[in-house]
Amino acid sequence: MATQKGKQEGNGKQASASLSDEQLLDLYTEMVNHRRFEESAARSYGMGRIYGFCHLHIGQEAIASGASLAMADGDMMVSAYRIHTMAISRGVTHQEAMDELFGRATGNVGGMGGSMHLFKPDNGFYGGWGLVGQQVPTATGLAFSNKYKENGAVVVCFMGDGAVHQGAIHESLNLASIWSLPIVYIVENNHYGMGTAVDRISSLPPIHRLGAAYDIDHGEFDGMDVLKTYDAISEAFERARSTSRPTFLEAHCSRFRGHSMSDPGKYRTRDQLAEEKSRDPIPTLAQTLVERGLLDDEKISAIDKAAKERMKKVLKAAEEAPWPDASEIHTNVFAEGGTNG
Amino acid sequence: MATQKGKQEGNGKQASASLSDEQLLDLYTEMVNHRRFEESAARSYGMGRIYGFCHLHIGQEAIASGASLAMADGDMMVSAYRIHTMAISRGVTHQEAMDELFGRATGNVGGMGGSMHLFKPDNGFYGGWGLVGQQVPTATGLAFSNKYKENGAVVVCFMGDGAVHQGAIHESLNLASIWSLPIVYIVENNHYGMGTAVDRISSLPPIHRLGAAYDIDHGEFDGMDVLKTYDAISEAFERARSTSRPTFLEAHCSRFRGHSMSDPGKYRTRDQLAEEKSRDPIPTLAQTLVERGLLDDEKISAIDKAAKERMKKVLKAAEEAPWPDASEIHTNVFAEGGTNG
Amino acid sequence: MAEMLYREALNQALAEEMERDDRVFLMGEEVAEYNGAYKVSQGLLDRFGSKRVIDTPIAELGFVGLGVGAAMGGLIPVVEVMTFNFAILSLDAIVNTAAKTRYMSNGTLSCPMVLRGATGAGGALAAQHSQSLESQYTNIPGLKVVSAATPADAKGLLKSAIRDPDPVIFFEHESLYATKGDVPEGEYVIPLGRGDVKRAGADVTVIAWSRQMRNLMDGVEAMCERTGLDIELIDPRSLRPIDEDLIFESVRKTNRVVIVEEAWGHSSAGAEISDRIQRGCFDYLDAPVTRVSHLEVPMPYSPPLEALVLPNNDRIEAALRSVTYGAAKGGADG
Amino acid sequence: MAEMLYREALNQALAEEMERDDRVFLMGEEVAEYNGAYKVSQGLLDRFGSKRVIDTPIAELGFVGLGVGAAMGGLIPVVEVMTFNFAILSLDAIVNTAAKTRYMSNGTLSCPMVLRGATGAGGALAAQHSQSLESQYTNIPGLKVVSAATPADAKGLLKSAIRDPDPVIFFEHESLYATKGDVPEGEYVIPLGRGDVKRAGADVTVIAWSRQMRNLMDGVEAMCERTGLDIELIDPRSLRPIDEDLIFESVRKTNRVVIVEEAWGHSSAGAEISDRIQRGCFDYLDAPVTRVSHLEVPMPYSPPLEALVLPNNDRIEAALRSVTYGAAKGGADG
Ligand SMILES: Cc1ncc(C[n+]2csc(CCOP(=O)(O)OP(=O)(O)O)c2C)c(N)n1
Ligand SMILES: Cc1ncc(C[n+]2csc(CCOP(=O)(O)OP(=O)(O)O)c2C)c(N)n1
Ligand SMILES: [Mg+2]
Ligand SMILES: [Mg+2]
Repeated sequence: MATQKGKQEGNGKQASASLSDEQLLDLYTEMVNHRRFEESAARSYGMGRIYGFCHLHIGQEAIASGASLAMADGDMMVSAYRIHTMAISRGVTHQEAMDELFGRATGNVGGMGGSMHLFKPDNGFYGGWGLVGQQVPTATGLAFSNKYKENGAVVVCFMGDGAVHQGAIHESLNLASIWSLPIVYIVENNHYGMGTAVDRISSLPPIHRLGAAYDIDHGEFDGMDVLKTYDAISEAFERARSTSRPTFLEAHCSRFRGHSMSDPGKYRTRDQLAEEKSRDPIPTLAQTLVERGLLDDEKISAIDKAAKERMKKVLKAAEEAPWPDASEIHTNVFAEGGTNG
Repeated sequence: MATQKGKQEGNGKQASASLSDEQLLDLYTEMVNHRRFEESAARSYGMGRIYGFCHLHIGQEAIASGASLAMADGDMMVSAYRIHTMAISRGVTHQEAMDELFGRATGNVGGMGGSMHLFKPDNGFYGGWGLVGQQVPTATGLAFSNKYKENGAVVVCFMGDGAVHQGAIHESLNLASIWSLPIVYIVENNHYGMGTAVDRISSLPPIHRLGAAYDIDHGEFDGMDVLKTYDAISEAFERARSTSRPTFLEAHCSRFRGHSMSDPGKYRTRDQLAEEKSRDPIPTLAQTLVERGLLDDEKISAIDKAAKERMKKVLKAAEEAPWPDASEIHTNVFAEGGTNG
Repeated sequence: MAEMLYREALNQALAEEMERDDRVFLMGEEVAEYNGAYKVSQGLLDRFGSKRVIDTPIAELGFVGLGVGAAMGGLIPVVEVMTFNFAILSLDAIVNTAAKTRYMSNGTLSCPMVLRGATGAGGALAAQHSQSLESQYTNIPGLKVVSAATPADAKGLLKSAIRDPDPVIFFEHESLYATKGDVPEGEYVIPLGRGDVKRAGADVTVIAWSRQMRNLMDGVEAMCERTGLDIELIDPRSLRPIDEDLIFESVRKTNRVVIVEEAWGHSSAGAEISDRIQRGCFDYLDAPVTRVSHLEVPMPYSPPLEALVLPNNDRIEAALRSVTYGAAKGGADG
Repeated sequence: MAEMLYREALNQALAEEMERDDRVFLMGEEVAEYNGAYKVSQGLLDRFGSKRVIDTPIAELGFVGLGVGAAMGGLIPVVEVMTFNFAILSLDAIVNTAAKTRYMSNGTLSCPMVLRGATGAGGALAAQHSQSLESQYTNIPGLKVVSAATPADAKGLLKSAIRDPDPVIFFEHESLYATKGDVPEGEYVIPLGRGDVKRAGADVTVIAWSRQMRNLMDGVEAMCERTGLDIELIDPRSLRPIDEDLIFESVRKTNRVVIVEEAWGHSSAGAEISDRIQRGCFDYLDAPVTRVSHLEVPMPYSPPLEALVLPNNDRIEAALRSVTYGAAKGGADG
């Protein structure tokens, strides 16, 4: 990156250039698994096996995988409620994730959290929060704790284009800037907050320019391209690690499904959706890997087939998984147990 | 002003150039009265006649007077808690204001509000609010109501340099911009929020540039010069009236006293304070009016003497004013009366 | 009378009041083009136009605060919060501003607005989306707090709330929007502060509101059967002001009370009602006032756990047995 | 034992805990260079440096939320809100995040933090600066809520709050900072959830906390004299969890209770205590639980009105006469 506190223009280095063939193939496989996981969740939701709200990341998988790959041990990821893929990229197994969505005792958090509240702090995944914007001060505090402990860890914090207008974001950006906190904020700009197109409720576009107001480096990237995603986030991580300065990035992306399972999505035309789908991150990466001779049609279908089979097993096991015991209701309200009324 | 949505650079017209001699003298007299009122309040506070918190506007009188002069019938002013001068500029009498500070039944709001909560909506003064930043969404809503009613009225909303970092400001600026509300936001940048110098807690400076993030015209002016204040605010009012666009202005100013009566003010050196006082808005205007032949030493002391005498009477009457009746406790909780428990 | 859904009754109240008074407008997330997250505002954008039906950014403090200011400016805002879990972000505008406007200004300003939206548990929505936070408002003088259990009440109370000269907090229930009931046509206005006997009975008073009252209404005959008790169902409908007279009259008749509340019971509206009854009916109570509330835990996601955490028939009937000292039939503790 | 001010006792607790554990830090408006708006943090910046004593912008949601995240990250934040009137802006971070962190994460995350600051009426501060908003927190499972009446309690409770593995909301009183009392030196820790008998008595139990308890302690002998009653003063000290056992024991002895609360009584911690007593001590009560609270109005500025709005001796003694059915001396209604 050329100038501090200006626009992040790319630092010349492309982190993705040094990814090994194996890493690239793993990335591809992970994204395919993400897609199949989300599709399985959608079907299970339709069959009444998943409850409540369920927000899919279909179309945005590159962001989960690219960000996770940029993380080192000890780094932390925080997001809102559209998090299955992120949790899985951070090491929650497909089984643990699906069991959680099914509300089972064997789920990632024992059936207590569900789709919106996955956590795996041991692997740097810090949730999983349901109020729009709420995760941003929290993530800023995690960055504060890392700086306080001088452990070199970096936090990446996601928020939606709809979330950017919450006051909590303004307060957090100012705090991160004045205290030079090692954090990378990423706006997943999928152009909609539920049914509301971002340009109907925002005076900001381009959103990333908001960083400038707080003297924070900012930039944008194509969130439908996992390598560009990885490059941009790696650069920001590098800045956080070397200078402890925050970065505010905007990822241009699309969600191919409704906001949640109950959204008929009438606010987009068929054509618009088709156009968005033409930039699907999975074929985009496949294309690159085919060009590099790492993938061919056969391997592509083998990966896909394996993913489908994996999800079949996962769903079967999830259905058979036990419900949480009623006694769990009273644990984890407090450390010492009991509800302490 | 040259460009929409850019920096307010002055529109070439200086509204102050067309002020009549009488208006200029009135302005001067008003500011002297403000000063004497605040000094009287300080003394009365010291004598235990005024209670609770009491925030003086000494040093910042030009902002109250300049803004009020820019207002037309139906326009509205909203501020925080440092409001004696503003309320008085909007037609609250010195007696009503002082009686209110004394907690008397004859006070501006019958002794219910005190120093921080003065109101005179009939003359466009809408308070008078104690939580830092809270008046900003409220004022934005008043602007919304004016636009809805198409009454052509403009709202001027003040906030402190400390208030700017509240989330409510971010949310309000975005709303005012997307809905094109006729409102003029003015940050009274007196460099301190209580004992905290603004540059210790802000990544923003210059503050007014925050407007740019929201596609809002912005600018700054010398809030120690009432004519420049009037010019800048008039220009913003004109924009609001002709285009219904908001403006975000920063007034550079100084408060010569502590944050409130209990602040010893140790965060400023004597020299620094002396330097600030050298830009006192009252002598600054006097100087201009002397140059224009409207004032001389004699007139200056006559105005001052009259102000002092007025305050003496005001204080005496305030002391003799009746306390509110206990029955007042239960009125105005609801329109229909009663506390409706 | 026409049979309609709770959400349709709310829609009708909104439409009628917007028709009646130009100053009334509706604002909130997804209320306009999307027709409302819960479809309460279905068709209103088409009917009243974008000046009066307004989509907001996700910025609860900003747009609720803007509503407060608009009310002071002479309009009558109906501000929809998608759920009251989110309204917590806007409490400064409500508690510190709206509730105090008339008082602090000595009556020179007022704040005639309605803050409305969904409360309660919508079904496996987990800890952050299932709360009943009514007591954040019932604690505050200057606010009126309303909660409707049926489509008819929803209509009659919302119309009153909109016409009220002061801020009214209007709780709808996420799980009631699709419930049905008969609703009077046209001008049907229920005064705020007036409760309702949803079933007359002689043996025990059960006080509940919102979804918990609806559940009771739907199951009360079977519950009377199972317990052998003639249950009187009292719906206060307003949680502030509370219709003490109606409640006391019932308790003085039955001498036994169970309060069923979807919220956590600690420092809640239910606690307030209990406190008032033990004082107002001290000599009439044959058993202590007994309460059934949300268990004192955040809401777990897993549906079988949620069913145990919410008030349910098992817990309500145990309470009925307890206040009747075992006179009620059934149950291991009976 | 050393005699010191309430604010000094708090300061000592902070200093000792910061000394004891490097993870403890203090953050808030004016806590560092200004030494605290109420001087609770006097000298701490000098002693512990700017890494651990941190001035924040005026951005309650941001810095309280940052504290919540820092706690999840392994630190022990003590976050000062200048007054709890302002903390209302940060409730999302506390109610929706901190209180639910351990539960939603199935115990993999925790949030060991203290949110502390001034509550109550500080003297003619008017409607927005005089509130006692404790019930916004006592309603919420996952939070512990503490309120100290004396310097010793302030020290012992704050030390416990800082060591507690979960979020604790710690209410100091704006009018108590300059009050005096004996405070044990060094390690003095009062377990959360444990109440205290501030005066033993036989005739009537008066339950109060924070400044209202302090006022009672200061005036109780005279009040006993005036009323002819031997008053027992019970200070729960924690409002959640409440020390039911201690309260019930006292009520079972005196058979009469008055709850004195500076907050509005509607849906308050006082209502909760009343509800529990009427159930837990049903057969022991000779009179209904009676309450004295903030009148149900916003606080007026004018001092003579404020004195009437807050609980005062007149209203407390009227309540004492009422629970003793006139056995108490004095008063027109006696
Ligand atoms: C504070 C708050 N307000 C409203 C909601 C309801 N809600 C949930 S998601 C959402 C849209 C968010 O859009 P965006 O931030 O763009 O994220 P995306 O869903 O596109 O990933 C809304 C309004 C909420 N959960 N929290
Ligand atoms: C929400 C909130 N937080 C904190 C306070 C306490 N407080 C009152 S005034 C003030 C400083 C405000 O500074 P600034 O905005 O610069 O205004 P000034 O006093 O300089 O006019 C603070 C922190 C408050 N009243 N409200
Ligand atoms: Mg979006
Ligand atoms: Mg300032």
